[in-house]
Amino acid sequence: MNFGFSDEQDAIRDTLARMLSDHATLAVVHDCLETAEGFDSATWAALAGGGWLGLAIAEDYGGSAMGAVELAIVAEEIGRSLAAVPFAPVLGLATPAIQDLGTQSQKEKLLPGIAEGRLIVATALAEDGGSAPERVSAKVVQDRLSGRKSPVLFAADASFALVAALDEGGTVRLYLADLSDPSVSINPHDAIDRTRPAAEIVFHGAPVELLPGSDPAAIRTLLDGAAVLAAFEQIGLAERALSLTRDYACERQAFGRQIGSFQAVKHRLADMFAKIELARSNAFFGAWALASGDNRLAEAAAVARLSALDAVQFTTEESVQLHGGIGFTWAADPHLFLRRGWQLKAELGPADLWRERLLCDLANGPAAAN
Amino acid sequence: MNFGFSDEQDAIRDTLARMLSDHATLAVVHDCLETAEGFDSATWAALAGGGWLGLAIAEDYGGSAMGAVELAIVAEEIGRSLAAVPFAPVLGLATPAIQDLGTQSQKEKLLPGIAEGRLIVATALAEDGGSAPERVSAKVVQDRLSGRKSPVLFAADASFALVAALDEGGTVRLYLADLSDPSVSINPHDAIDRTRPAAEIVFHGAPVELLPGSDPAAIRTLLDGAAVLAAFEQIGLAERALSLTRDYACERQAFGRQIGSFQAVKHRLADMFAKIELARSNAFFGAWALASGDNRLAEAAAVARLSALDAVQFTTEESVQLHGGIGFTWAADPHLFLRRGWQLKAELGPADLWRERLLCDLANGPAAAN
Amino acid sequence: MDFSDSPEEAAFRAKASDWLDANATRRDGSEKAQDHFMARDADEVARARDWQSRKADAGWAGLTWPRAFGGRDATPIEQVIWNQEEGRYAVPPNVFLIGIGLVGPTVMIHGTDDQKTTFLPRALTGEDIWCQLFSEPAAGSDLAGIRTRARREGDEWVISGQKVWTSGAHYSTHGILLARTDPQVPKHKGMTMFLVHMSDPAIETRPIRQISGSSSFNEVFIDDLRVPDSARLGGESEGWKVALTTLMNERFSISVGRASGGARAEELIDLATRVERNGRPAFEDGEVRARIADFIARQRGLEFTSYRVMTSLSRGDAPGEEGSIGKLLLGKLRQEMGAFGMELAGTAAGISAKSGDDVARWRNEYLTAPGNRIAGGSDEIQRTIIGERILGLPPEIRIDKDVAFSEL
Amino acid sequence: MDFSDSPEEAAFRAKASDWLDANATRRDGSEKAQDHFMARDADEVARARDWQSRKADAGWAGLTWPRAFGGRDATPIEQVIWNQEEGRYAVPPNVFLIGIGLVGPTVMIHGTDDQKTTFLPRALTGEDIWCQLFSEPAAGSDLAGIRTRARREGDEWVISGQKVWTSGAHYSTHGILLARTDPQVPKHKGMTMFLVHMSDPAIETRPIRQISGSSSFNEVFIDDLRVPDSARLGGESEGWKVALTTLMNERFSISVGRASGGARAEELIDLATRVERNGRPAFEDGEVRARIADFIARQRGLEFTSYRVMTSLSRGDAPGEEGSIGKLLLGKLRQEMGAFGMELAGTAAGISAKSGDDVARWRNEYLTAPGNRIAGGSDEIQRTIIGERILGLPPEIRIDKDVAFSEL
Repeated sequence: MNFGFSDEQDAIRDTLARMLSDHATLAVVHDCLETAEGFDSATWAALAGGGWLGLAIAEDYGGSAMGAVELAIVAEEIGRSLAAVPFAPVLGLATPAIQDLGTQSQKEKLLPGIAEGRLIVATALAEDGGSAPERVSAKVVQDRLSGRKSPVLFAADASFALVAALDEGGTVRLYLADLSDPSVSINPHDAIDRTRPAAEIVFHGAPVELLPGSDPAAIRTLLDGAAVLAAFEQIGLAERALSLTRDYACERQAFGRQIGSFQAVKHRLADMFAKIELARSNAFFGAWALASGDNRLAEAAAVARLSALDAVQFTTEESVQLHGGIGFTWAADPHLFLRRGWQLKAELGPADLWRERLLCDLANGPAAAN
Repeated sequence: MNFGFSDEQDAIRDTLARMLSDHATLAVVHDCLETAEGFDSATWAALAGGGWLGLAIAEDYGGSAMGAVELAIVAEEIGRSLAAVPFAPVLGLATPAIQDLGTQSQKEKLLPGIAEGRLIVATALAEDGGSAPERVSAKVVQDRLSGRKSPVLFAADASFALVAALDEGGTVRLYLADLSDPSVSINPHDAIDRTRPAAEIVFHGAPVELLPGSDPAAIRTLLDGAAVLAAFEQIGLAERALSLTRDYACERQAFGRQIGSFQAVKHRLADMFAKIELARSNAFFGAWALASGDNRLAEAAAVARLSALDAVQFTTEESVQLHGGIGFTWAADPHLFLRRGWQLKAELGPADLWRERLLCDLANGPAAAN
Repeated sequence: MDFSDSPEEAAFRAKASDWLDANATRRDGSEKAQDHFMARDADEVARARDWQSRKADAGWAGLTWPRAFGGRDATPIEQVIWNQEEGRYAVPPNVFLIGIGLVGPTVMIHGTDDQKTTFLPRALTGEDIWCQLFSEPAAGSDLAGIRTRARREGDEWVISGQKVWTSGAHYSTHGILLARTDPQVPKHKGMTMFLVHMSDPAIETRPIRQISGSSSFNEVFIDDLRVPDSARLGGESEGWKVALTTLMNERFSISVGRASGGARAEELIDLATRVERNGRPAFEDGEVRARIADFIARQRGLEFTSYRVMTSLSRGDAPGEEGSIGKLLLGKLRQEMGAFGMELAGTAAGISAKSGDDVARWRNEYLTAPGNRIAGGSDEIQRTIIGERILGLPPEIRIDKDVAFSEL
Repeated sequence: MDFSDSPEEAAFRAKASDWLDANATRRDGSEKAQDHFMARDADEVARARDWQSRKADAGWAGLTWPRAFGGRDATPIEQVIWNQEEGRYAVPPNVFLIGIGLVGPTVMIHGTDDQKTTFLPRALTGEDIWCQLFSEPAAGSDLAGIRTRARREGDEWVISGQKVWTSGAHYSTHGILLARTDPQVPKHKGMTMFLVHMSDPAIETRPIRQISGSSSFNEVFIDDLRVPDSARLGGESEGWKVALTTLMNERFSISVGRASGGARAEELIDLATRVERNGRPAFEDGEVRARIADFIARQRGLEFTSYRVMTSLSRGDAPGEEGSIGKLLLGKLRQEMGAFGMELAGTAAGISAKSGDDVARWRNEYLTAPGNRIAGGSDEIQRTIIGERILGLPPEIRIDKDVAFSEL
């Protein structure tokens, strides 16, 4: 048994962390929050240049074919950096969907572009705010997609979208849609985290291609894998928020002392830490289940997500609180983490969806879930 | 508007509190916990002698006909004293049931005995652990009751029981049963709070008398009133647990200081206080609604109960915790409060029942609820 | 124990309501939600002044002030009744709360005759608008840690420093300012209070943008502001005592003040009946029901707690620490309700399709609630107040009490 | 990142399992739930000794001890594997945990050659049973506040005082005892450690009844106990240093130890399918589902956290403060699960119809959980450890550090 990272994996983390701290500073995130665009294309390009976007893509398609654990490390560092980049939709969902469920020609068409950073594939699974793929009403008839998908993140920056829609038999499948088609229109939304611009995409009979492997069970597994990666991203985010708050508690003085010497502050920080570490333990199990193809992936993904959601919400809210008056000003950093935390919740759905996933999995036994 | 007690009401409280502190010490409660009997008959007799048991009984039947606010004060002091006496079943439920819903002859037969303390009327509403009167299967056919009621508190000490059962038309009504009838058998249970001995009563065709006013709406109102009084009893209990813990925090030393000077302890005590005061505010509204016959009684009772349950559970659990090692020893006092808190929850049911009561009342409007 | 108006209270309510009916328009529900104490623009300030002067003419301004100072000697409950009644009308925001509620009573106790004659009438009529220049970047929870310096130069004081979290500073005419006049003594002992003109060019005001996007507070920069010694309120080095009077009156004003908006928990029932959870109406879900019921119970408790506080005020008790209970519980409740509402309104929590939709509404609640947990004394400070002043627990060990401020 | 056994680990597991198969009986589920570290009676102590001596003969005792002292030099993971495998068999409780896990390693570091020769082999074979005489009524969280005095008289020490929370004191043969030998120096500096015989008539042991009704702990009264100077473990006045070694090994033992029972969150699923809530199967209620799912997520997190701790131990890191996370979260989780289970099992919460029913089962969970939140360092102490030692926050202000103990 070995429930930790190897030296090679630690080295990967250090390299990426250095690169991100050069590019994706919190000042850049503040800037992205103010601009209409939101997206931090410079960091995305730097990630591509460093080979990070092709990490999990097979060598044949321009990637380096590393494993799920390495991808989890990248997710955690992206989360920690708060970089305004579409990591979760592109690397967490679109890439594995295309690679594991797509045809040879779909892979050839899209994977190299993803690895090189010149092609963003957005994920349009949710409708009307609900991201459970069981509740989809968009429909494909004769390879033409009609329906509304919302919210879609980074829609304006994407060339393609991975769309969940009903096939003619009424089964949810995944399709690839070219967003430059004139039958596609994009309506921007007002998101709590404007560094991940959200929109509604309306498809009026848009031409799409089916991912042939995307049966419902495969879609669930895809979402479980994405939830594990998202948990790492959430943990990175929560840990940075904690570290920021810890530093503030050591620096800020009141009543002649550092406020971190008061138990009200110290013990709250300890609670943040404990929640984050609990989430990390569950995420580790998720990464192992994802990497090893274990049949406890559904369970592992659900518990990883539930504890990550809890850790992020507690840590980011209390980070604002422990920063005192500064904490609820726009110019300060804590609200960036609060906003991103909600955004990461939005992407794969809130706790109640994952509680049901967990209980159904435990009730049916792990085998039935995959 | 006047949301406080009058000087006369304060004087009533002081008199009762003095009497209780003479009789019902925590040492007596410890003793009751160890004996098979449980019941503190000496304090009950003293309450009768002081006229406290007839407080809400009409003067014609040997009482002093005071109002709901005075009864609430008594409930709070009983709760604070932790006296092992059947206040809630006898004064909170049986007395108002008989007085408001019974016949003249029922009142004559029972109320004077209750006021004098020589007659205990137990309440047998729940079955199989569920105390929602909607879920009753005991049945009365031709004035004969059959069924199992559980838990019934102080069953062994009671002469009569107030029983919820279905009439021949399938409607839940209240009946009076003589427990000395040979068709009645009593099986003791093992309760978390053995100072309120609990049992199952089995009726095998026992002769009963209907309380003619006990239609379902009247039963609900009866339970709402009982919940308001119980909230005061719970608040008294919680406040005593807080006060005990506060004293310990001032006395106990660690690291060269009183532990109450540490924020971890101080702030937890403040949280207890805030929860208790919130519950008290809701209970005040309940007492007013009960006393004035206001149509917001159902809402008031539900919010009073919900916040009292929360205050009691938090206060008693954290009282054990803040007493450190001492706190989880049998010989120490905190667990007496923890146990009694659960018992008070058992008597009228846990939060989920009262949440439903609140939401149904708000959905149907207050008028429909009475 | 009576929840209804006494006969005297009912009479007062009728009188207030009559005058309001004759002088203002009833709200019809179409008004935009807004902070009751903040003006959005100069026009609103002007309308607020106009409304205030009409109230003053008719004897409805400074209700609880003594008659000697132009008030009505009203009870706290009467002030509450007025607030309730006025709340039914579409009136401009009450930008005079600090002047009438905080500064006025402080001047009455600590002011010179000149100060009383100069400032009290003009506060009442709305001619002057006051702000409170207390908090500083390095002195929030620990107010006595202020660093703004006032040096004596002949008959003048020269004041420099920075204040922060100042509501309404940008449209205020006057400010009540706490400054350090003697750094060589322990921190609580070397402060003095001043009454200053905000129009002085030595004062610069900058709005602070909050995480909700709006700006209710300001930073105020003071650079060699010169004021005469007659601007001093109370004795030299007695600023802390004067500040405590202001703060006690702040607690009083909050206790009887109109609740500043915020969502009602029942609104969540409405939302839950309109949205789905796991394929069914959300209001059928046990967890949704449990959380909403608990929110309602807590919100009712806060409402009734404010009645208890008013009752004790009307019995003549000082505005005490009981107010800390409501203060402590309100912010967290709003924050939890906001988060729950946002999540309930859509899996895509926090993403609003159009302004004013459910998500936007609860998101705003969620992003303004953190302010409730900090402003006016953080949750943590409230717990210490409850622990020490109500429960009588031993104080924190203080290492800064007997040391000269300059040595800290 | 690998959750499975490495080839070496798998080989070790097979070897352990083979030996256990040949020497013990598999559990069949009919065994009563019991504390794995406490004997209920003398007969069980005898059976535990017998089992321990057979393990020692076969080389399965003191697994992580160095071979030089009769151990197997096993890795922490191997210890865990052994514990997992042994847990499948109906074996007597491990009353030797303190001797082998805590006292042995402390003697190895601080003991004289004589002490090593005398005590280590007998701890391994189960001949001696040890208890830990550290905590006192006035020294719980603040262990350095102990008052038990040891005075030197010639070549002897005379020890008097009271210890408390001593597991297994009544059947232990020996105790490791921390006493104050110099009250004239600051509290951490005047202590010395001793190894004592529990059979001495100067020692009296009384069981403490807990709120769950059972008695796992004792009070120990020591009245002029005389021991030779050779009973001293480590230097005079170096007791705190020696105690820290013991406490570090305690953390290690807990980290790799068999989890001491406690309910699985999944059991609540089973319960919820059998009982009703609001007229429907409770497991259909959204709140019930939400709470159970969250319990499961937290319990899994604790389980996997223990694997992380083991991984870091097996990499040779000292048993660190990470153990505080599990310690901090476990008690509260058990308490909440107990309360929830009790409530779910019946509205008449806490009232059990017959012993062993659902209510009785969860009530026992609820009433034992408070012990988890206190024993071995309270929740509050764990938060301070995490805050100061892991997060590096500034320490509490200590007023007792540089003052002679006698002056406190």
